[in-house]
Amino acid sequence: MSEILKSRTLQMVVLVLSFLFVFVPYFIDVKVLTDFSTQLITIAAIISAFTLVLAVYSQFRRGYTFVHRRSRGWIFKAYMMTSIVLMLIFAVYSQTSGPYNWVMYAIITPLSSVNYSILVFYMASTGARAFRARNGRALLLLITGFIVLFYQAPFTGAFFPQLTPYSLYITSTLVSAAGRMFLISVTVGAIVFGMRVLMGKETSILGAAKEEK
Amino acid sequence: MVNPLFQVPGIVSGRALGLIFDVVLMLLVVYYMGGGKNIKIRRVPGLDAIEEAVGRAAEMGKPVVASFGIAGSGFDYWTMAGLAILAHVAKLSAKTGTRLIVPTGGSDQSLIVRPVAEEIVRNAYLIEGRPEAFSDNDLPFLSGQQYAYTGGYIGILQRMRPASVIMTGSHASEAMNIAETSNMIGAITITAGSYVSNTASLACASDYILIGEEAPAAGAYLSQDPTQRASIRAQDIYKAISIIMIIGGLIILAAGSDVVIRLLVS
Amino acid sequence: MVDIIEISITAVGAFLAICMFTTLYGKSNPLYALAEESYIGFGTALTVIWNLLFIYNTGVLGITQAGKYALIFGILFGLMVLLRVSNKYSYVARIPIAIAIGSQFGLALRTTIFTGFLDQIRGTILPLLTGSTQQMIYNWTIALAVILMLTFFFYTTELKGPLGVSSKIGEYVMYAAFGGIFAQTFMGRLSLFVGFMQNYMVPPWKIPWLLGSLIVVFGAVIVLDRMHLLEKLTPEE
Amino acid sequence: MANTKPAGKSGYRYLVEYDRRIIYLLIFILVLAPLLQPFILPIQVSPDTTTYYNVLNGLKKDDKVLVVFDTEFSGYMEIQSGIIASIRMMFQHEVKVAIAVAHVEATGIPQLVFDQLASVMQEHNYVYGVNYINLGYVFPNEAAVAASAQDFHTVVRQDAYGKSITGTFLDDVKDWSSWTLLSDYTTGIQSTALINHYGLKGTPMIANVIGVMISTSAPYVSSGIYKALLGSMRGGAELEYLTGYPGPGLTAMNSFTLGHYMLMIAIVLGNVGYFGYRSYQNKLKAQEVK
Repeated sequence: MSEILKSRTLQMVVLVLSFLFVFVPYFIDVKVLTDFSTQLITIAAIISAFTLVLAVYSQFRRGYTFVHRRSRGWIFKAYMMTSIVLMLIFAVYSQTSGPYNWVMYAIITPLSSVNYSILVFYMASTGARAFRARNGRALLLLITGFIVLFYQAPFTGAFFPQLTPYSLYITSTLVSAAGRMFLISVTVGAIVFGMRVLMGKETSILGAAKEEK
Repeated sequence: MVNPLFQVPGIVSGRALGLIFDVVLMLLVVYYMGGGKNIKIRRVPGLDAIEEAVGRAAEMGKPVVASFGIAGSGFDYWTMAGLAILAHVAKLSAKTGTRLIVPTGGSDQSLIVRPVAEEIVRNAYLIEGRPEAFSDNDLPFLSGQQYAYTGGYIGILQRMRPASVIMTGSHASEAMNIAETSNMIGAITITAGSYVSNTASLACASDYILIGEEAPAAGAYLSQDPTQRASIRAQDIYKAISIIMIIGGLIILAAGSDVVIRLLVS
Repeated sequence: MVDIIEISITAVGAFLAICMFTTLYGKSNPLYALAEESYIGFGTALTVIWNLLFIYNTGVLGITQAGKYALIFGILFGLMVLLRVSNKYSYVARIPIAIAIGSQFGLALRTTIFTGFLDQIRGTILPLLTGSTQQMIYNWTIALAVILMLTFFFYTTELKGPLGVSSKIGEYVMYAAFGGIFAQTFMGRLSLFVGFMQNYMVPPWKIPWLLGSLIVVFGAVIVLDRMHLLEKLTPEE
Repeated sequence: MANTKPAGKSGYRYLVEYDRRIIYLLIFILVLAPLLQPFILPIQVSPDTTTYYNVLNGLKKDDKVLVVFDTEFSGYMEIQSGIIASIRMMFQHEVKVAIAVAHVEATGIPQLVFDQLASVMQEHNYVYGVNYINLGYVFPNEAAVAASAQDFHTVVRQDAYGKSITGTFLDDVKDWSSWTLLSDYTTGIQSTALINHYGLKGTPMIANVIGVMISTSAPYVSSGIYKALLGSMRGGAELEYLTGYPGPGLTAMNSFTLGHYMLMIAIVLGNVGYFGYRSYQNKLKAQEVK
């Protein structure tokens, strides 16, 4: 039994079958198959939810290693682990009010917004560095970028509306064309990649190396 | 809505052509992987640079940080492509005895991807005969929240100052945080953007960038197996088909018929 | 009247947020670590809560109330995955993981041919000879740009002759597009930052908390840096 | 594209190699200052926003609109001016509004919106369950979106407060075809799912997207899936301007202008430095050859 379960071939067969049971009913209108594919997707989502235990286990083990070794700054890991436990206790009490809500609004949402909005600093310093007319490509990048930036500043439009058609031309043609090109390129790449996975050629993604028997 | 040009009984309306294109592409892959076809592939600098990046880390005695994305939809093709690249990085790291850090997490759906990534890295070290060099602690789980993951990732980069950062797979907006921090600490930065606006920004911030299909094709490109590399030919054929369809469609539409558009929604 | 809870939310939020911003200082520091570990800790708890609720609502209630008995397999397989922590039985987890890979991969790939390929071709087939002059210029540009850029992405054919020319132009067009996209993205990020700041400035009683945190946190980081204490106080990895 | 670091001494060098923290500091100041001291500068409305405004203006009394908050809380900060302005227009046209949420962090947003629009709702006699409803977190994944498009009531049985939706205006809603309009406020979480299962089937859709999604969403406008697109906070400000209710969007526009101009100046200086420094180095080389 264990030999069968260990076999990479069985794993591949299960993978391919699950793929087909989700993929095919999308095209072929047979209610039984469609229902089955929906169930399978839900089952996969439940399996995924269970793996949370593995992730948290590993997180605690890592944190414990730091604390146990008394590595520099171990106190931060101890604090991290405490906060997990604390929040779980809060959640048992209530998930719509009280301390749980406080943590949501005082810690989670501000920190999430920071890491999102901090991108403007990174974009600005990247732009200032990359937009230098070193060669033809960089020059084009610079010209279009500059036009669109100038147009986007809301004040520009009110006093320099002549720029508007050029910027709109760039954003409604080149930008959307690049989006299309990107999607077409990725899609063919993805399907070919998918096929290699199904043919058992991309075994590396299962963690199996060729040398493994 | 445009009326479809044709319908196939038993096939959901509007999905027949998609199915045909899928099946034909799959058959093409099978054909090209049948072996015996010697196909030359243009160099992809971003993929060639991976070896250099790991090599530099080994020389400097510093770690490599590689990630497969936040896997917002679980095992989609971006994540899978990221895992394929991770497998390659893990192999190189294990071979050169370089420490590999793989930040994980970032979404609820990424939970199931984590054990797979762990197995990939563990096996890479096992095969190179250095199982003791692998530690589960080198795949820190940084919660299922996208930006907590980002904060943790950046913290790791700033404290550890790795020699190279190889960030591929299903990264979303946090990719720029990581790429710019990586640039700031002077690491070689290899990235792949999973959508076009991300790619444009990353192209400005990274040393090397994988654009579009270069990431999904990485597994085949990096394997020295000629049959796998031959499958990339199928991608080119489909791009040629798309160009032909666009040109044909434009001419036929200009001539006053929307037959190609109706064909495309069939 | 603003109550104490609202003030504490603003005060702690502004303080931790500014701590997170210290990453811009470019050196690892303990205040950043504080914000980082707070977020990871509480964030992980959220992951735990939402996934347990998902298992309960979809799995357990699905079986007991909605009568979807097939979901029993979801729970069974889920438990099998947990055996990964065991050295001896970790292989048992391979099957459920294969199911997850297969079905999620299938879900991702089944629509992509439409949204990523056929719809994009259809969207590029635009009238070239009818409509306003402006529309015609737009349509010509889009069609040509897509075709030229696609030729840049041929990997298995040597790019010479006409293909070489068109791929070269395609590459240039792509960079021109990237410039426009970069600028648009910059606007998006700028609005996020502005929105974030507005959130801590409206109503005005919040402003002192924001400015106070800015001064205290960045002041502390700069002072610690001058005293060469940043390194000593930052956790090691 | 790695940073080129020329060596040698020249004034231009400082324009090429400077501490990037200077840029960070400038942005902080230029964004913060106009917010502390607000003033209204004139703006221009883009054609996209006008189209969006016209779609909402075309709504009739008792049309059914499905509003989806498909965003994290951070995304809400960017598009809140668009959200408030759009939903205000819906209420003014007395349409029936159902709000669905597609991210945990967005569950609090409907209440924020109702609070801000309380006076409009009162003016047009909005009654919960009859004219509007908050469905809560009903779109956690693509499967839920797909199922709701096929048979709405299999997925949605209760509202956000746990009350049954039977007896509300949703009784008439069967599937994707029951909606006059689907209005998505999105950072891209379920936007593709909504397009696949609603837009592609024929539900008219409009979207208010964050800045980074403008370019990726543009093809959906040209292919007709989106009837109109409102881009980022700037689109929101323009919509505020068109509707005649100034809000957070319009006050933010000064920081916007200054932020953009700063980046442009940094780029210009960077190029001056780059070329100045290069010619300086060439001169040095020429001297060496002599």
